[in-house]
Amino acid sequence: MNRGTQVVICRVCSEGAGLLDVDKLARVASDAPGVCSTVVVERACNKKTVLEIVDDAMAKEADRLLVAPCSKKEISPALFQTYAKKAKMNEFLMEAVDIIGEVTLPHRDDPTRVQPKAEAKLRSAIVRINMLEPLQRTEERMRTSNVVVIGAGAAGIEAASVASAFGLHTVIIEKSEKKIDAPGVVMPKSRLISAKGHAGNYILTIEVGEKRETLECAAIVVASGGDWREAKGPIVDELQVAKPLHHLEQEIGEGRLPGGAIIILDTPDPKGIRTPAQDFMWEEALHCATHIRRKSPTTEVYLVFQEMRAMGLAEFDYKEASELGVKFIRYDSKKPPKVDTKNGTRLIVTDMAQEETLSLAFDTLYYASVAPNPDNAAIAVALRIPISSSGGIRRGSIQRGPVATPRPGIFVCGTAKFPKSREVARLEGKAAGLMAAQFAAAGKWEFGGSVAEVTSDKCSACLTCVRTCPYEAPFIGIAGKAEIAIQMCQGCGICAGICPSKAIELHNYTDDQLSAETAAYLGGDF
Amino acid sequence: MADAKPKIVGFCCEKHGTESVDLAIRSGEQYDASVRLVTVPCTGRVDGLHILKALEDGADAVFVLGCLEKNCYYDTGSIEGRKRVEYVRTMLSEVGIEPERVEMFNASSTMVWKFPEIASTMSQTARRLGPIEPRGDTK
Amino acid sequence: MKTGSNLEKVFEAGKFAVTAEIGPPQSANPEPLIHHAKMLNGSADAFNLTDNQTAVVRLSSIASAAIIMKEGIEPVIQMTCRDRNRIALQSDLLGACAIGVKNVLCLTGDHQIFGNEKAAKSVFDFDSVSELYTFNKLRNEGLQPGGNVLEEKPEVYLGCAENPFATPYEFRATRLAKKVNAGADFVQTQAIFDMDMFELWMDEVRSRGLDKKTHILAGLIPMKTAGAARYMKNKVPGMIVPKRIIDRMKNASDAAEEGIKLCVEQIDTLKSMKGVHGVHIMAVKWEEIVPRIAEMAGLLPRPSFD
Amino acid sequence: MIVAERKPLGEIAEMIAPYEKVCVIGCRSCVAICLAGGEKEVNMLVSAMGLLNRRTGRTQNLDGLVLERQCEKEWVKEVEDRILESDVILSMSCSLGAQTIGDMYPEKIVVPGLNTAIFGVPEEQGVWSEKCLGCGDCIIHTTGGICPIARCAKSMLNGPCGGSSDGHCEVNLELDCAWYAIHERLKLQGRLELMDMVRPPKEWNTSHSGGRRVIVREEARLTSHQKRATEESQ
Repeated sequence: MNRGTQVVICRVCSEGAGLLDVDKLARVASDAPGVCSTVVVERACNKKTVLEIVDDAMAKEADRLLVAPCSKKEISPALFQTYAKKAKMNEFLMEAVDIIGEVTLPHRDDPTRVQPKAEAKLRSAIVRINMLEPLQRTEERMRTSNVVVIGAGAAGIEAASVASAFGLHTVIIEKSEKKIDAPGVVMPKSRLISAKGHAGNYILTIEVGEKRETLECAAIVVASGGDWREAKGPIVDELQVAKPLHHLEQEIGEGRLPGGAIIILDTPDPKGIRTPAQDFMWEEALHCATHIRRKSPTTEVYLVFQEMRAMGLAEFDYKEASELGVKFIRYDSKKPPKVDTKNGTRLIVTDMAQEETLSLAFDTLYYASVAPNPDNAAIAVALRIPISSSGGIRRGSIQRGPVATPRPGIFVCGTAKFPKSREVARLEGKAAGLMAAQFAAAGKWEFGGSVAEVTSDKCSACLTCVRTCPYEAPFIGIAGKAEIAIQMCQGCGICAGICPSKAIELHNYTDDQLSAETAAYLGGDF
Repeated sequence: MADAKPKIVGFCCEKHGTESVDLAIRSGEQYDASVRLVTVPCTGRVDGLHILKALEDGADAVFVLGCLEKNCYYDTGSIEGRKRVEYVRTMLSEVGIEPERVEMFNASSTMVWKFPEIASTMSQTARRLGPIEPRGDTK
Repeated sequence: MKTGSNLEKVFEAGKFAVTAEIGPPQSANPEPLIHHAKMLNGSADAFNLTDNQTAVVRLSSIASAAIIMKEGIEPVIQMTCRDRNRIALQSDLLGACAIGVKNVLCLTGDHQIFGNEKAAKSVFDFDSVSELYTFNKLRNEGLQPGGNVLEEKPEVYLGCAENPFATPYEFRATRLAKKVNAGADFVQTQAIFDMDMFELWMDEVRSRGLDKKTHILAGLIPMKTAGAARYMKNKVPGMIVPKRIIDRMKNASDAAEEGIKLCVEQIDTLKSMKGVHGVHIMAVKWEEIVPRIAEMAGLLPRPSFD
Repeated sequence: MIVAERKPLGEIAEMIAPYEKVCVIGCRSCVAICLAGGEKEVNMLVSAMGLLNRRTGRTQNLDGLVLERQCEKEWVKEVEDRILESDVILSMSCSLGAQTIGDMYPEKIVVPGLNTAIFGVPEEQGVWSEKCLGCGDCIIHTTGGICPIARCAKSMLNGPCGGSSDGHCEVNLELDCAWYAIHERLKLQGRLELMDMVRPPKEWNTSHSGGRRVIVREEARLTSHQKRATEESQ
């Protein structure tokens, strides 16, 4: 199986900083066990050179390749591609050891240690490559390229439009009966019940009215929005004259102006659950306040917020609002405003800046706040995606994209995550639509490679892996032992690191491989 | 006791961890050559055993560098990594070895200052504590 | 008449009974007991001698009883299930009866975690209900749980405790019913601070007719300081102290006097409460105040049956 | 299942200090599941002891291995050579495994690496709670499926006691009061009358109080005719 490693050392890059002795490095390589060929070349990325070293690899029957001294990202992809094609080398047996990045560049100030450290690094890289397994990646065809969007709010419609423009069929699941103008199919009065399958091939069960339907799709966009129903929080419940901010927007849109003094308050306590300061209403609130003062300069307008930040162009609105005499009152979330119960049209609030308790008379109070969509929990359970402590759908690492959930093929945008201004929600909808469309349009889902595998004999079926894996890849199979669904496995190795019976290994990052590589590196004395 | 050339192992995740290291290096930062980086896909892959083995194999200090906990590429991986590190530290305390030889760090790919800081912290710790060997006061 | 104990006589005579509590010393010195016995003589019908209360090691309840009996006052011994299995409980019951003890209060007992021997192995072979059940069978039929029948049955007046303020509240009267069914002749309640809540419990008790089947002594703790009130509210599980009581203690110019006043007021309320047959005053570490409270509450002199 | 907890390494180190060759034996059964004595813990312990020995400047030969079930002779027998070679056995199993080895090799010193604690239920990953004391006479059909013997700090049969505070136990306010829970469960099931009955004293002779218990299933036993020849029978 392990025939031998060819080590290719590139002189141009190695000698760049004048700190490395390339010939000595080459001797280290050729003395190392498992190395069948050591080639020092002027420039490894040169096409002609590549062909020469591939010939050498084939002649020496090398089945693995280690290139020094830069990282795989910096080496011409042609080098590895040619190997894969001509020498039929497995992609998992070709690695690069980044001596420049890890040794030469950061230790220029300590030049005597550069050479011995580079040698140790090379030795450990050789130890590692000798232990690597040739792995395979598998692909699965997507049975459909449909994109399903959950929620027909601003973000959802935008997502469907973008995916549709990409040439894909889109289906919007919307719980209300409202008429939606969006491309593809819109299913009103419907909601997600459960989901099966994995990226590229999801099978959803949808409840439409009384019936249940099955829906296959390649990718999913969650745009479930917030809870826009009207009763919000204890303050608002006490008041007849309290309305959500979108009522004010509507009134303004219809050319009406509310009479009397107005307070716009970010209710700190919607439904009794403390939520962080909500940024999504800042712009809307500013916009309404300036509009009213502009039209009716005698109307008192107070903006009572825990925090108010105007971003981008909204800065102009803020400036205008101040100039027009909108009164900004900032309060501490620990001291939320109270309605004067003896006189139901006064709001008692302590202004943080002045440390002064104010009693504001008003005629109408608009609350600028939204609670998370109560359906989020059910959506998260069905799609197996995480939910945040504030009740929104939690996105995955930013490295996966700003609208990605940790699960491949499922994206989230807009207020489903956390209250967003309409503009931001639309933009996120676009992004999610695009990412979902690109994902679905690929037509195939590739998986495997460096994934986890269970040694059944050692498994105690303790469920630790099943409970800990963020992707729900491990499951207890029919033999009563853990197994890994490789379509779900993303190769993080959390299960391998936590298994109390040491029954799980992550291919090419096994305990033995990691320990041997570490020991070899520690073996160097520098 | 101070060792001019301590041995420090850093298990570094190949997502934010490695990217923060790369960024520091490409920005010209210099750090103690005693640091030996071993790449893991995610700090959740790190087993307490890897850390203990590294110490057995001659490391004076070991650190684990992963993504920020709220922004881990593998969602909960760096939280798992921290728990493994904490457990090893408990074990070390129980056998009378300084737990500060083992540390967990988190960085995002844009925190250019973070890795040099980590290397310097660990290097100082390793130099201060020296190798794990019989102390003068042991009978 | 089951035993002819003084306490039983008071109840049978339909008088409003008074019991009080004496905490035995944490030493082998009997003097504090003798001192308290002398001082308290005549201020109550019987005196409880706690059994290693809150799991703190003290001079034993039965030995204390023997000591105060010499001073001519009647003891109620307490027997918890924490430290004794059924062999020791029965044996101690027989022993106590033999030296003339007539009243026994059956308790499960505070857990050892609260005391000064936290590493102790607890017994809990019985709980208070099974203890009552067993003692009742012993006195009525002479029948031991193991099947043996005693030749001489112990004559003993059986009491229990009940806490109207522990959860689940709706079950508390039922639990008293269980104890009455198991053989409790009288019950001393947990200290009452929330009189409204006690009244609710009494409603339940009366509706089940329990006040006709057993004698209820309402428990009271006179407080010396506001701190004591706060402590009981925050630190003693199953104790409810309303804020107004704490405020009253806090705002008083002389907290001890206020505590006495409060206790006397409570006794006045309880005297007219249907089904309450007496009070049980637990003056923890303040035993000397009992005669004054009894005096102020118009409970003196105590009836005599000689 | 049986839930155990690793002893502090300092205590373990003291127990094995006098010996040169230490055989550390884990178990893939209960103690692996409760993360106390599986292969991972065995390996980590061996490694940590190695570091301790380096710190104290001594050499000690630590051999780590894991059995399928340490409480069964057949599995133990498989590693007999390694047991016999060692000076001491550090059992990373529940006390049952440790005693099985001890009974099989009476001349060998066996030290416990774990404290065997409870018959517990994993409430969530990493949390186990005690729900049975093995009293030998299960009554949970009368208590709403909740065992008062194990879950009440005073093993009461006629609870809850006066310390039940907001449904919590007076001994540890973080724990539920078992009898409060029983009351609520029986209420839910419409069987509150079960709370009314006076439960007479429990007969503890089915528990450990009746002496060490041995459970025999006659029809499962092998007759002398069926039994294979073993070393002991020779």
